[in-house]
Amino acid sequence: MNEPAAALSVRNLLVGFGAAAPVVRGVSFDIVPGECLAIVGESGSGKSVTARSLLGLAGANARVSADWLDLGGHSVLGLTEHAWQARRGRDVGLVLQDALVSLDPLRPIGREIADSLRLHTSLGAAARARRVLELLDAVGLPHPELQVQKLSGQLSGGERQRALIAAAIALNPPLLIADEPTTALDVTVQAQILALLEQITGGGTAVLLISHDLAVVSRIAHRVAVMHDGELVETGRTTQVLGSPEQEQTRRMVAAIPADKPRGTRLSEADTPNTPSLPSTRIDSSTEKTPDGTIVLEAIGLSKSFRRPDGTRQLAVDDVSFALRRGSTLGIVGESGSGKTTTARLLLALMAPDRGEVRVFGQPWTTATEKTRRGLRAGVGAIYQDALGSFDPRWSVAEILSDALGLGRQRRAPQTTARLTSLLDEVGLAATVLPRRPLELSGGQRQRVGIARALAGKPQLLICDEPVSSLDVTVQAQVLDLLDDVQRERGLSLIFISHDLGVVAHVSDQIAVMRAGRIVELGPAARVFAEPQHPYSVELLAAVPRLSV
Amino acid sequence: MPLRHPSRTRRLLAATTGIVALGLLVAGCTPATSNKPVGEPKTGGTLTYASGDAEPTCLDPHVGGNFPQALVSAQYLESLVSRDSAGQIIPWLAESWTPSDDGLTWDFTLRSDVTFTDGTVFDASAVQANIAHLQDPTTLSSTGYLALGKVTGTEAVSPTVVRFTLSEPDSALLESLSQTWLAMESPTALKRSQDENCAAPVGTGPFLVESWVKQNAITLVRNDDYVSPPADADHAGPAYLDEVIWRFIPDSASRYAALQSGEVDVIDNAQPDTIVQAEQSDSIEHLDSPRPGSSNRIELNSGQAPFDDVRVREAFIHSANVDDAVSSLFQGTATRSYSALSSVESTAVSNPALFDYDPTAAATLLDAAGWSETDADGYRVKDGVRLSVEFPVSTNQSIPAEQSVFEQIQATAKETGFEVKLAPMDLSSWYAALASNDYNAVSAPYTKVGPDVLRILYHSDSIVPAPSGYFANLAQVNDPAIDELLTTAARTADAAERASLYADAQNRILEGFYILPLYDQQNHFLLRSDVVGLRTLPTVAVPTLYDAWLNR
Amino acid sequence: MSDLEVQAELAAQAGQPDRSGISGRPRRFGVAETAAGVLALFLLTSAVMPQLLAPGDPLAIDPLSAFAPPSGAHGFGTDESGRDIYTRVVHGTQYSLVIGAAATAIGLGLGIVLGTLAGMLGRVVDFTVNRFLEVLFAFPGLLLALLFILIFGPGVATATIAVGLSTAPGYARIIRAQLISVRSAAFVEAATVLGRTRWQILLRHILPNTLAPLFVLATLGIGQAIVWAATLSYLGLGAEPPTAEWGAMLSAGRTYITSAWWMSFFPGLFIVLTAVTATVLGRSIDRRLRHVSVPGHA
Amino acid sequence: MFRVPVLQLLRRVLTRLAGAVFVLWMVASVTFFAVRLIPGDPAQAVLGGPGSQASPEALAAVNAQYGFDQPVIRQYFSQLGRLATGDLGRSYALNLDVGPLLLSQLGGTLLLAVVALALAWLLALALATWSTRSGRIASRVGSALEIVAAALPHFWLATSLIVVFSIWLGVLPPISTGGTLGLVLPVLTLAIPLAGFLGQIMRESLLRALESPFVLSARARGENERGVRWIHALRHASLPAISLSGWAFGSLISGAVVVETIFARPGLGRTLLNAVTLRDVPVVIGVVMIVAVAYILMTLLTDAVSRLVDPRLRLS
Repeated sequence: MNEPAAALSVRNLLVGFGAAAPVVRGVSFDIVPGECLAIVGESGSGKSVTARSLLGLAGANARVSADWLDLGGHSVLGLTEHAWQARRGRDVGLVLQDALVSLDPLRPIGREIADSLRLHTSLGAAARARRVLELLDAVGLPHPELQVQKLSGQLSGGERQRALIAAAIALNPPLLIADEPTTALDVTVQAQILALLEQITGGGTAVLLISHDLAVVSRIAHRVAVMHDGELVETGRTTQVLGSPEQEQTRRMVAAIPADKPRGTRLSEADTPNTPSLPSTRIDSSTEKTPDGTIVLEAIGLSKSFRRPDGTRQLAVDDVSFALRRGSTLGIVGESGSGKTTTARLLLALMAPDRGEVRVFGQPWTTATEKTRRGLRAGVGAIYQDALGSFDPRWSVAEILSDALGLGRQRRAPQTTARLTSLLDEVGLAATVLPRRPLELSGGQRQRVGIARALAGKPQLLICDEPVSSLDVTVQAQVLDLLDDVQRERGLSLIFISHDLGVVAHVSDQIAVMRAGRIVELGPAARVFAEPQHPYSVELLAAVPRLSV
Repeated sequence: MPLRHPSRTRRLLAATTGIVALGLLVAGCTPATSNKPVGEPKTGGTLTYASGDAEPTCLDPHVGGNFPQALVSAQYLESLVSRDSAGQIIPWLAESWTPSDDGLTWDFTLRSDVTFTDGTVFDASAVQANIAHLQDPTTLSSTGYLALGKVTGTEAVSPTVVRFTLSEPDSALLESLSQTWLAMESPTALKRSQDENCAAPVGTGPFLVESWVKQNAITLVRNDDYVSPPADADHAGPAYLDEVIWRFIPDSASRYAALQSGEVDVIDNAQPDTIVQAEQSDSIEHLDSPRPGSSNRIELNSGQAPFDDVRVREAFIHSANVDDAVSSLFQGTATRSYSALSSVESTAVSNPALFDYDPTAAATLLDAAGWSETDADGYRVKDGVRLSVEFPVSTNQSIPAEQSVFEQIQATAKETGFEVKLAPMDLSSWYAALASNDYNAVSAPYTKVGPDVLRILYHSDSIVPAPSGYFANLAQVNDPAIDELLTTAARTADAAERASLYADAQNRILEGFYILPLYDQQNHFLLRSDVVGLRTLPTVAVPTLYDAWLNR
Repeated sequence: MSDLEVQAELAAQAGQPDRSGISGRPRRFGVAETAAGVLALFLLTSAVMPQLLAPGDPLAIDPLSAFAPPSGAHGFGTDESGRDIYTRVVHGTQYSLVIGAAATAIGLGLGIVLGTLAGMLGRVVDFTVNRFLEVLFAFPGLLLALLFILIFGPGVATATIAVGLSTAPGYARIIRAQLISVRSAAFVEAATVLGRTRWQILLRHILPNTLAPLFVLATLGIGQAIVWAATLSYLGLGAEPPTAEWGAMLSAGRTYITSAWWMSFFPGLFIVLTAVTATVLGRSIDRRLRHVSVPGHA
Repeated sequence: MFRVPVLQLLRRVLTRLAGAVFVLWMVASVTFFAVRLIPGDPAQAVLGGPGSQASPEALAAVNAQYGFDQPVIRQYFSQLGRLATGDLGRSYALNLDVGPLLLSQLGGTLLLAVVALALAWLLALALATWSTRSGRIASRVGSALEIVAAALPHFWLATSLIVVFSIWLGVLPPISTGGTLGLVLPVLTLAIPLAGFLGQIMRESLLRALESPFVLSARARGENERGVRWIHALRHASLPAISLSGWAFGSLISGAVVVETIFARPGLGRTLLNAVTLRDVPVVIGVVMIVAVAYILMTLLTDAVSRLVDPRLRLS
């Protein structure tokens, strides 16, 4: 594939830091104009380091070597910093994740976008201003003349990301590197940004897309390179790689995508090192689950508003009602600001609703005093997105769990250890984590400890607020499987809150779609996923990352 | 009240709490002139003087009356009489004076050619106005007021003759009048509000106050119409200097550094180590001018235990190694004193034999006095009470070297079994400690011209506190014989007889072991070598810049 | 912000995981930390067993060898009364450390009371305490100390209390902020969800997490307290000679600065070294408290 | 873009003003009642302290003149009334009206503080910039310099500077009496420790900013090192240091007490120390009030500068 016209050609790239072993090894690929190549890998796979090395931005203590590294037909190996500065922005553009921090928050976006023009052209101020407006228009930002003076903080996530792209393509560089360009965005916005990148590719620009999410890249990438542990394990046309993955890592990532997978299908492979005891026999037990119809949790006309800084009130949750039946899962899906987290806090009685009430096990919950509620709390567990933050940083896993078991913080008693070990066993963790603190655990391990803590009180009801959002896709798959397992084993009822309709659809019996504080659609998961009624549900569904193979 | 206002570096600020001094009589002096003039004096230039004392709150020395005021006001105010370096009273604004035979009236004949710098004529009525100003309670004069204690009235016999009427003979009158705190000011100016007068008093001196920027500097300019130098001045006519900048630099290290760098030309309150340095330097000269009045001495409170026993007082004096302390700390800049009076006073009686360092004798005396036991810490004990000496030290009045002397006395007296409890404190607390009689030893020097200072310090009347609680007889000497000698001396006009009365009184004081003399009240000036002709007035030992000129 | 808050902020930043993200390993003892450790050991020995390091008597005078420059016999020279400055500096450590520690304890104690009141007792108290702190902040440190000394008279005890008082508002604000951030931390909510009572949460989560960082803060604060107390001694409002307190020695030495620089140099050096040691150690302890061991990979 | 509705602005200004008045009122009250606790008779302080030989008549006259014979609460309100009209009363010891006296001292201290603050900023900025770009050793050296500088007591530093620059080298005057040259050592004395503090916080935030994604973005656009620093990083790095400047100003006033005394420089600090040792209550209250006002103004100023540098603050 070494076509002479390659916008970027890399052979045997090796990147290391200091004296440590190289973190990127033997990476080789080419991109031709008008092509989109996606490098996909999980956290720590070396994909971002690769991207930065291509711009000469791997850092002062980085060792970069390659057989060749050609940008637009010119070798850029061993360029001086000064020579790099002349090329960056002109020959190659970079789009980073989360424009809130990738655009200088103190400067108007117009200035940020104009910087490339100022650095690489002799355009006057007026000409630059004109070009900035053109660019903003080109990336689909409405009313450019109103936007140029705004700070990145004043824009929505999608607008910011468009502005960041505008800055990167200001000089029409032949190559655009986009490092996780859609990661922090809502799915609908994510879809729009991907469309924009696709459009840029269509214009003849070579795009190198870096992502952890196979489903995302499958939409626009012509070719996919899967990166694992610093090496490219599989490269090929998108359809081919995703349709019939040849390598273990690729297969695992493809399998982990929850969308379109029926409820109860395992997403992870049972033999992952962290889940030694998971019995695989439960995979096909989904049909045995029989909700008995008892309502364990009921929200009745919940409303909650907050004061804005300017004194007006914002309705965060607006007349929300639903009921959760024993043994079933209710998924609540919505984008940021839809009120789903406030709903979770109301359900946990961490705040009182302005109107309406929540009843748990048929008893008053939000209207009761905390003292009476405390008696019921053991029956209601919670799992949080930020597992780390939900643990006292001073406590070890043993302390956290024995506290949750109501055994106090003593760790030495043998029966305590036994109960802790069995609890850890249930969430697929070895007893070796007991003396460690949450800070020393991986993200997946933390969430497992979080689940163990929630299970410790033998709850009948679990409220999960974005439990997998900050996890890599394969880890997410493991955690989702785990939740599924414990629900089955214990006959739990679940409230599952997420921004990801794909995940929600995979785990839920019922789905509530929230928007601007209201539930716009509520129904059986299969039906909502198959034939959404509300236009917003339709839009959400369309944006769900699925493998388009 | 004590007049010392040395700058304690560590105290950084010498407070100016109301201070007093008075004095009378004639006494011998050592000459104090900076250096021999080289070549013809040059007119012109600005001299910068840096004082380590606190900035006065009022430039009129009638108000209050402390040493910092005297230092600066000697440049623009003049007295009726002065004193020469031999201790003789000499004419100044008064050409001559005659006491009556009974000593109750004094006629002063004034110079007729003198005008104040505001144009007011200096005459008998001007003198009257000044005396009235000093005696007016609303002036809040302390020093001048006390000095005029026996003056009951004045009378203008003629424009050039003024008569003082006294309630009883006052052998110290001329000495009192020679002090800067009783200098003559323009009666026109005195009629202004006190605030105005304090800001710029008007006198007859060689300079006049041009401006005073508080907390920064006083600017003095030459009085071109000046005609009235004292009889012992080096030249006649106006002063040589165009201008004098008078600054206040309380920090002694900064002050000396400023002199070294030439930022200032003259500094006062020079510390021993800088004097030693200066004496090895070609560019800086030293001028030593001990103050008149009392010597610097530790007073032992004979009014309460343990110093109510003369044997304990004597034992304490023999237990203190003062000589070594003074020589190491003052490095030869101060001479050990064995007298109650300053060495500039010709009537001073010195008795070194009484004050030798003799721990053996001290131990014997203590044994005899009943302090024969010793406790675990090595201190003497009697009836279960430790031999302790409460020694409040005013950090405003005792320079660091002096405080170190006390520390060394503390260390040597410990060997004999005295527990000296040094308590450094600020002026207010110090006065409070004295007023409440919470002391066994104290150092409180007193500046005044002439031996009449003895009456203030050792007459039993001075044990009676003023309304503020202060009393001057801190040794609490209560000896009718001494009272009699001092009262008689104050009324005795004959110089020889007076001197012998004071000598008797001093001997009784020294032999009663009421005081441990240390050295004269230190009053050292350092000046750039190109400052020529600077001298101190032999009255209260303040410098006069009248004869000074800049050889540059 | 106050200097304390700066210190706290810097300590917190220094304690965060390595920003480069490449080496998450907490550093071994660096040169600075080792030096600070040795100095701290020296200072602590000086404070507890001064005789071990300097067998002489810090108050023993020897007028005949006054003003001796540093030499073999007198490493740091002698003062105006011939006292050995090295001996005095070593013996003076206890004064400075005790004053520094006591002042910090007072400031911290007051800060804990005020901060806890503000952070725990609802809006009205919070508002009141906050206004009170604002008022205290309008008095710069030395001003507050001077006012206090004006009322209660100079001396070691009042100077110590004065320094403590003037640092209290800084501590109070840090404690309040820490309390509020801990109070709203996710793990506190998690404890509520587990059915823990307010008191259990306060005692087991909020207080330990608020107060643990104070140890570090106190270490940092001692350095500054020693400097402040020395300043007051220097102004003649604290310890008095011949006490071997460093500030008092320094101010006594300043008189002789032109002829005997060593008299003020060495006490000053020890003040600076102590403050630096406290800062370096405080940050180091903080880093170690946060980094128990290598954080794992997600 | 950042236009705030007029009413809202007015409300904010009024709130700030009310807060300022409250703080001043409390400062005055605290000081008033605190000085009541000072032992000793104020009338005697007026007459020159306990060492004076004031007569009972004079004491009575002073008591009546200054109102010391009035009930405390009445004195409190009359004091507040006078303060409200800007009358700071009359010094006991200096026999002067406090207002004009302090006003004449204010300029010197402000000049000192402002120049020192500016120099501290420059030093901190220079050190932070140098030590973050010149490698690991420079970074260590910079950090060590900052920690040591922050630990230097003013009085020791002042003395050392005098010894070196006035006594050994003889290039700078050891006293500060108005000339520009005389300002150098006092300003250095105040600026160096402060630069240590500012430098530490600036360096930390500079490092933070240099590692932030927006700097990476800027580099990816081809921005050079100078541009990265001056356009992006330093602006961010200066924000915490700006909000620290309010405190810094207060600490400079504290430092001025020492520095003005050592360098024989007229100013509020020296006046205050004098007043404290003389127990000159009106002057102490006056200085405290002026410093409080200055502190409040400084806080407002740092807020304003922060808003200028950080447009985000203008939005909320």
